[in-house]
Amino acid sequence: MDVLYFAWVRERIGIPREAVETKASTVMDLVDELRGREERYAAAFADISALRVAVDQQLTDFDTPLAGAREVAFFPPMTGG
Amino acid sequence: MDVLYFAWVRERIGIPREAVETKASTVMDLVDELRGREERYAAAFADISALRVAVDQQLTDFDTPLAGAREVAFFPPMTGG
Amino acid sequence: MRIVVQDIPFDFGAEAAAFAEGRAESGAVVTFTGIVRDVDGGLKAMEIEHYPGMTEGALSEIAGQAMSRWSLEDALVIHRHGRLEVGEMIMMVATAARHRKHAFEAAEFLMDYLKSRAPFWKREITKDGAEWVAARDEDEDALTRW
Amino acid sequence: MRIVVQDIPFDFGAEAAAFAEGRAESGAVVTFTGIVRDVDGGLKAMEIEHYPGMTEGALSEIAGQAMSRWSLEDALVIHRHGRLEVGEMIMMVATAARHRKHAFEAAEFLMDYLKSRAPFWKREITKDGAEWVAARDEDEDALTRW
Repeated sequence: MDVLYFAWVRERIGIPREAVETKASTVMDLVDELRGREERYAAAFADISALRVAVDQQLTDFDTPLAGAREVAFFPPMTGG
Repeated sequence: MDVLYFAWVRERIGIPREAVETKASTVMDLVDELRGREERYAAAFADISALRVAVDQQLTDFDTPLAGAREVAFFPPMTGG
Repeated sequence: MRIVVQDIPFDFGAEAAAFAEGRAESGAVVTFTGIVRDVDGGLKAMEIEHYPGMTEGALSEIAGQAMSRWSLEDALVIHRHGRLEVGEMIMMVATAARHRKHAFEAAEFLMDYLKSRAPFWKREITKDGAEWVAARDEDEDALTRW
Repeated sequence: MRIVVQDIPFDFGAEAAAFAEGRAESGAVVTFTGIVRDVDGGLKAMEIEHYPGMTEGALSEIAGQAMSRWSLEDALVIHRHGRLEVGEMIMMVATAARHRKHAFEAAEFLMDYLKSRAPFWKREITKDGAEWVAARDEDEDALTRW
């Protein structure tokens, strides 16, 4: 599964994307896995109320199941326009 | 005093403007004077709820005094834009 | 603030671009353009009569109100009169403000007031003749919002 | 309906004119343009990051919703990414509808959703460094109107 990071999430983790081998069943499970990896992930995911998530390029919630998902992206609230 | 007519008021009365000698003290008094002139004026001013009036190029009401006024205009509700 | 009343066409793209150019203090520019619409396929043209002198004054007063009420950086009103063909632009307004909500509201205010308080009268020319457009109650009602 | 996401500048005047050209079925065209605003005189530039692929999809979905909800004749969204200087145009939307109220509402809807639901992130570059722009509560709150 491809995991993508944008804006300050990308900066905090240090990479824009990576391939992740995971059996996480929901976005939240994936977040918990990533948090356990290294301090930079724990820092990026410290407060998920400050984060948004898209699964296969659709904005969604953290309790979304990951079955069949190819791409998960984490980023702060959008500020376009 | 110059009296101006626009849109269907102009068409009904048949002229765009005319000089009127009057001692009318309000717009409504002027309307009553004009109504008494000829049928075409009576027709144009039959229903003043369908008319608007401007005194010296300021939109106003029919009970406005005419003291000092140089120009009075009668027309239907506006439809610009 | 700029008010233009003319019988010749105006260049919407050029006017919009010039209005928005270099607005580093504003952030938000809204334009509205009104076009002669072929209501039921029967419209040949539109004729617009106005009240020279009062028209410019009324538009300036309306635009001035919008400027102060929404602290606009600038406002533009262009309105044509005379004969217009189907598809031609009748008028445009533009507003420049710091925040988009203000630019939108000010533009809507300008349109609502212009419709019911500026001395223009439209006549539709169809194959059956010419008819003055009646004012719509909803246009008068729109003013109550402000 | 047209969605454009690009790093190069766009020609607002030409886009607005082309969008409004010959809209004999619409009558009402509204445009909104967002410009890099020099908030306190200290901004050097703006950098906009986006999520290629998702951006186009999200904008298409938002514009499609506006099209059907207000029976628009057409809608346009252009949004830049990359580095923008003060005074440059960040984005524009345009809507064409039969009545002005619909054109205004649809443009405001597009802006409100684009702000909070399309994957763009702005970073302000000042002499003191770079800082990500925080989402404003009022932008999220604006969605409740729809």
